[in-house]
Amino acid sequence: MEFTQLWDKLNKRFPERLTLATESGDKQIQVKVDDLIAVVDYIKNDSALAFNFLRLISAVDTGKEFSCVYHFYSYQHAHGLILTVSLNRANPTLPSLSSRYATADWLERECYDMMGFNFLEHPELRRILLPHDWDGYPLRKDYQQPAEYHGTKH
Amino acid sequence: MNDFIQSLFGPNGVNVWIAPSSTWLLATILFTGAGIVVFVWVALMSVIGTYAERRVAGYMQGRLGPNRVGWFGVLQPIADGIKLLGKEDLIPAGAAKWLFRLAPILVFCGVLIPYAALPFSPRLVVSDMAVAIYYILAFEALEVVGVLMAGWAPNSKWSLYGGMRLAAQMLSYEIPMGLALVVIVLFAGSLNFQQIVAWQQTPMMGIEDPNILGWGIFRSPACFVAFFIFFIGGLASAKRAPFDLPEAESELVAGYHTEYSGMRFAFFFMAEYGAMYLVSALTAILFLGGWYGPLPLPEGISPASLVELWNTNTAGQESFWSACQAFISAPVVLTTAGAELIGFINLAGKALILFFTMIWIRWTLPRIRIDQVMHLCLKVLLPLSMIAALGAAIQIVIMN
Amino acid sequence: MALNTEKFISQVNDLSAQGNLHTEEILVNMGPQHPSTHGVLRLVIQTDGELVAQAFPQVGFLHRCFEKIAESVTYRQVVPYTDRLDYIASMNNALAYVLGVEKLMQIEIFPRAQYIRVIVAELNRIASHLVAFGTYGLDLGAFTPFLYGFRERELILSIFEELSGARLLYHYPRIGGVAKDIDAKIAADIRAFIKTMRRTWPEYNALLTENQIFIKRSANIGVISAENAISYGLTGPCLRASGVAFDIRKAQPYSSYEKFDFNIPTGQGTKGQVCDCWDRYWVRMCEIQESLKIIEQALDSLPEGEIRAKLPAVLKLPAGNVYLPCENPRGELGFFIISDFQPKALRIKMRAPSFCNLSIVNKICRGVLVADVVAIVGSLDIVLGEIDR
Amino acid sequence: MSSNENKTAEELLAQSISNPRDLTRYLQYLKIIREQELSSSVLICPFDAAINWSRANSIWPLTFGLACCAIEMMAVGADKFDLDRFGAGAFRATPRQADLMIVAGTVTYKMMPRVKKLYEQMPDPKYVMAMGACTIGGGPYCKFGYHVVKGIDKFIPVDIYVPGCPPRPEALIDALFKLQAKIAHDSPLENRFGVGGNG
Repeated sequence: MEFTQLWDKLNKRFPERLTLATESGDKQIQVKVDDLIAVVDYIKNDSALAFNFLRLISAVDTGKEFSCVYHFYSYQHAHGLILTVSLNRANPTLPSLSSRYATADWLERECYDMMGFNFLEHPELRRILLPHDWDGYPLRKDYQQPAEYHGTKH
Repeated sequence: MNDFIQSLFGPNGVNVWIAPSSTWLLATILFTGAGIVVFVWVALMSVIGTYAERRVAGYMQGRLGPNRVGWFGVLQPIADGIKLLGKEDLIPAGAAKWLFRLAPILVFCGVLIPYAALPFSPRLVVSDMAVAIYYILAFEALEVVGVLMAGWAPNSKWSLYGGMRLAAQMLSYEIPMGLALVVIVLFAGSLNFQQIVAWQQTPMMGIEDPNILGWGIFRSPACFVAFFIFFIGGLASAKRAPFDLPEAESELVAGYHTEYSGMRFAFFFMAEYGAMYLVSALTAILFLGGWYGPLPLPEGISPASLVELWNTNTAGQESFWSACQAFISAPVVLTTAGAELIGFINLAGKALILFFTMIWIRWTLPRIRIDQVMHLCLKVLLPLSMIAALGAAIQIVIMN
Repeated sequence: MALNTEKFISQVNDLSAQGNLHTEEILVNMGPQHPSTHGVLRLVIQTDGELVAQAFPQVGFLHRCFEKIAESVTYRQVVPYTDRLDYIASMNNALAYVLGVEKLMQIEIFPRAQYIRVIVAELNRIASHLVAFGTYGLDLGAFTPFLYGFRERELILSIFEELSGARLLYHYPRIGGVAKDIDAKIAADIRAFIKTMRRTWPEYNALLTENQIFIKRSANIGVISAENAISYGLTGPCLRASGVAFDIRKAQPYSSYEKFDFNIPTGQGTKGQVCDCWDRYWVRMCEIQESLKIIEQALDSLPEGEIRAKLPAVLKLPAGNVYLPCENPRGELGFFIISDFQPKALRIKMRAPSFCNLSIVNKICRGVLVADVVAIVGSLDIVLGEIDR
Repeated sequence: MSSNENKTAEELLAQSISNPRDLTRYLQYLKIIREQELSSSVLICPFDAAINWSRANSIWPLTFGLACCAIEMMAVGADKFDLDRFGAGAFRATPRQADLMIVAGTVTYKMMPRVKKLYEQMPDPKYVMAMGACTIGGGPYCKFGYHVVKGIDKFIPVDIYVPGCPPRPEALIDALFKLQAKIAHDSPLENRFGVGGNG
């Protein structure tokens, strides 16, 4: 299914709550935080869309604001979709998709570990890559490297 | 005093060449000497074993084994041994100190003690017991106690797993292995190795001197099946190849000898190769005709004890030295020594061939799981060995 | 003989319930240093004797801050870092990154460079599957297949040495093409390798695939249903072994893969159920044959022409984002690149196939023996470099 | 081969460093030293020599692969560059039975306490080989790698540094020779009991 048909179908389902991102490259659909769950349920369970494969969750810090980008793909219809959710810098919280896609569990833990996003109702939101007593979220633009860790100078 | 020694060490003690009926002190000295000889033999087996294992593994894997340390890498096991001697004597903090020290000793004794009954050639045996097979199987269980101790003592989870696995494995391979021996004992009619090999020399199906055909395997289909059951049980008892679960390299880090280092680990190492030679020699004697092998034995003289041999051949010699020379050059002694040597070559040759197959099996087959070991031994080998024993009994009843 | 774990666990529970058999579950640390954890993976296993109740994989021991570095260095400097992610198939990682950047720049790549990239990527796939074959045999206790696998892999490494000068991390695919051309000698070496690989492939089968003990240790173990595989985001041989015939080289062809015909091996459950450990192993072995076919076709129809496009010294990508998935030996690997017309990327996020493949370990390791946990993790064929990034 | 007698001790010392496995040349070197009463610190008594020879020729490395260098370490153990030829092929899984810890790959802050604990679990005469640029000084991750330890000699003593990313198998084997030469000139008994050596 071409991106334009996808966009029309989604727009019909969610009138004027979705906006089309303008950058070049892959087409992204901007979604608000509170109707993220509704959109994801729709695109997962609708037979014509059937996005059953959550490919990637990436946490992005564009210097001004945070955004969380979801890549979906459907094995039956062989088409992809990209959703972006923008969050405020002070308290980036968004609902967790781990109940719908099992892979979201680890991917969201990594976003929390790297960028400090707080996913609601995530089964166990704790650091996955960095040691548990590491302070700060390294992928933020304003992150300073720690001087030393457990006594070992940098 | 005489009958006490004879009762202890065998019915026809008279032909035991190294236990002449003399004072108790002489017996102890001679037996410690024999013990040292056997210890040197087990150490030699572990030296040959490590060298053969690494060279054969290298050859089978398309690479060269150790070949730079000394001539063709022959000094490699010696270098390993000295290095292990020089390592730090390390006992983990949480370990049960005494059990930790005792375990390798027990494991090594569990392998060394059965060598007392194992003949190297017709008369070259430490003590020719009437109950040799029973003695060997009994003391092999001592090794298992040692490994369980080694598993529990260092208070590490991996060695605990190794010890538990060996307990499960020992329970499952002992019974079919024992039943496989029952088949041979039924035919040979005795537990003594001399009788068993003598049984394999008796004429069979009209052939007067069945050199190779007389071997245990070809005696009857029951023995043929018992051979394979016994060898598989032997592999499991020596913790080799598909059954090396107690020290599974890829699962349990190093199984029961995870926490052992230095000379204690060397004891486990020597015990493993000692057990390998013990099992292969045992299989060679019971099923492959022992010293009655491909090379024909020269007509040995009737069994006579060393002392009797000494008196007849050195009568009338003044000095002790000339008596020795006369004794050595006496024709009857030469033929006996010749028989010993050829017997030794036959037996050791067969045992080393089985030794090589164990190494060969190790570097080809993957490891099986612990419940599959129990399934194989209890649900497959056990009924098979029972049928073999039944078949043997029926065959004996029919034959006479 | 499938060990009936549910019945066994229930018996143990009601025995302990009656109070006469007090069993305690212990936490075993298959720690970061373990012969069969393929690198620095820590598996905390909650076991009841040999039976595993839970297995919690802990990663992050090799987190080398790739994404922070990718934001701090220019586009061209990132390529050597992509080599060090999945260090067993580094050609494929660099290819995935370079294709993403070229797609964002909308530049045309010469056909010869595309064909060379396909040859080199498939050769590296074979090398990676040989390592997977060897280490999986090592996990089940067979030492010799590991050496056989490395013997063939050395042939590939010598080819790569002539091409790129390095044995393991090549920095060979560059933005705009490849570093060096395939001359006659290298083409002859590749054909010789294809011949030896076809001759020794049955040897591997005789050694491991048809081995009864190997089949008993890997059939019906670690079965992953198709929905579980998709829900946990499994990709690559693990997904195809579950019966989902999805291969990015066919579904979303890149770098002229559409010009070659090859089929996608999927799990049929020949030795046990569909997508048990044996199937994952067998899918990888069949993929070696498929890759040989691709290399042969690519070598035969190698077009003439340039191998590298002329590009400005400082690359400034147009503002925008791109995600181009590629078929890595372990699964779908792609780089989500966001650029805003600067010499350095705003954000580069990498999809690591092993990261998602590993996340299913806790679900399928329940009620199996400790030896099977090792077999399951071995069959998933994970590389810690790309999990921890 | 010119006969060894007229060779000076230095030449023999150099040869024995480059080829410690050759027992004969090593003993000749000792004989010449004893005759010419060279400086006492160089004098190594025969017992030390025997222990050094056995330790040098039977180094059991610990299977401790972290990252890309681990794959090269595996390749060194495989067919083309067989490490077992020098007696160092028996990769032991437990630190208790290993003499040489080859740290092959990037050591991160999360992995650092484990590496230190493994080093402490190894029984004495233990040696550490820092394989690869990452272990020597952080390698390619030195500048921006916030989670990478810049060189393992910050927390464990290192005997041999093997540069390269990843170092070639030949470099690893050459490092093993250097380590063997280093062991060959240790004096364990003298350190332990103050006997032998400069007696």
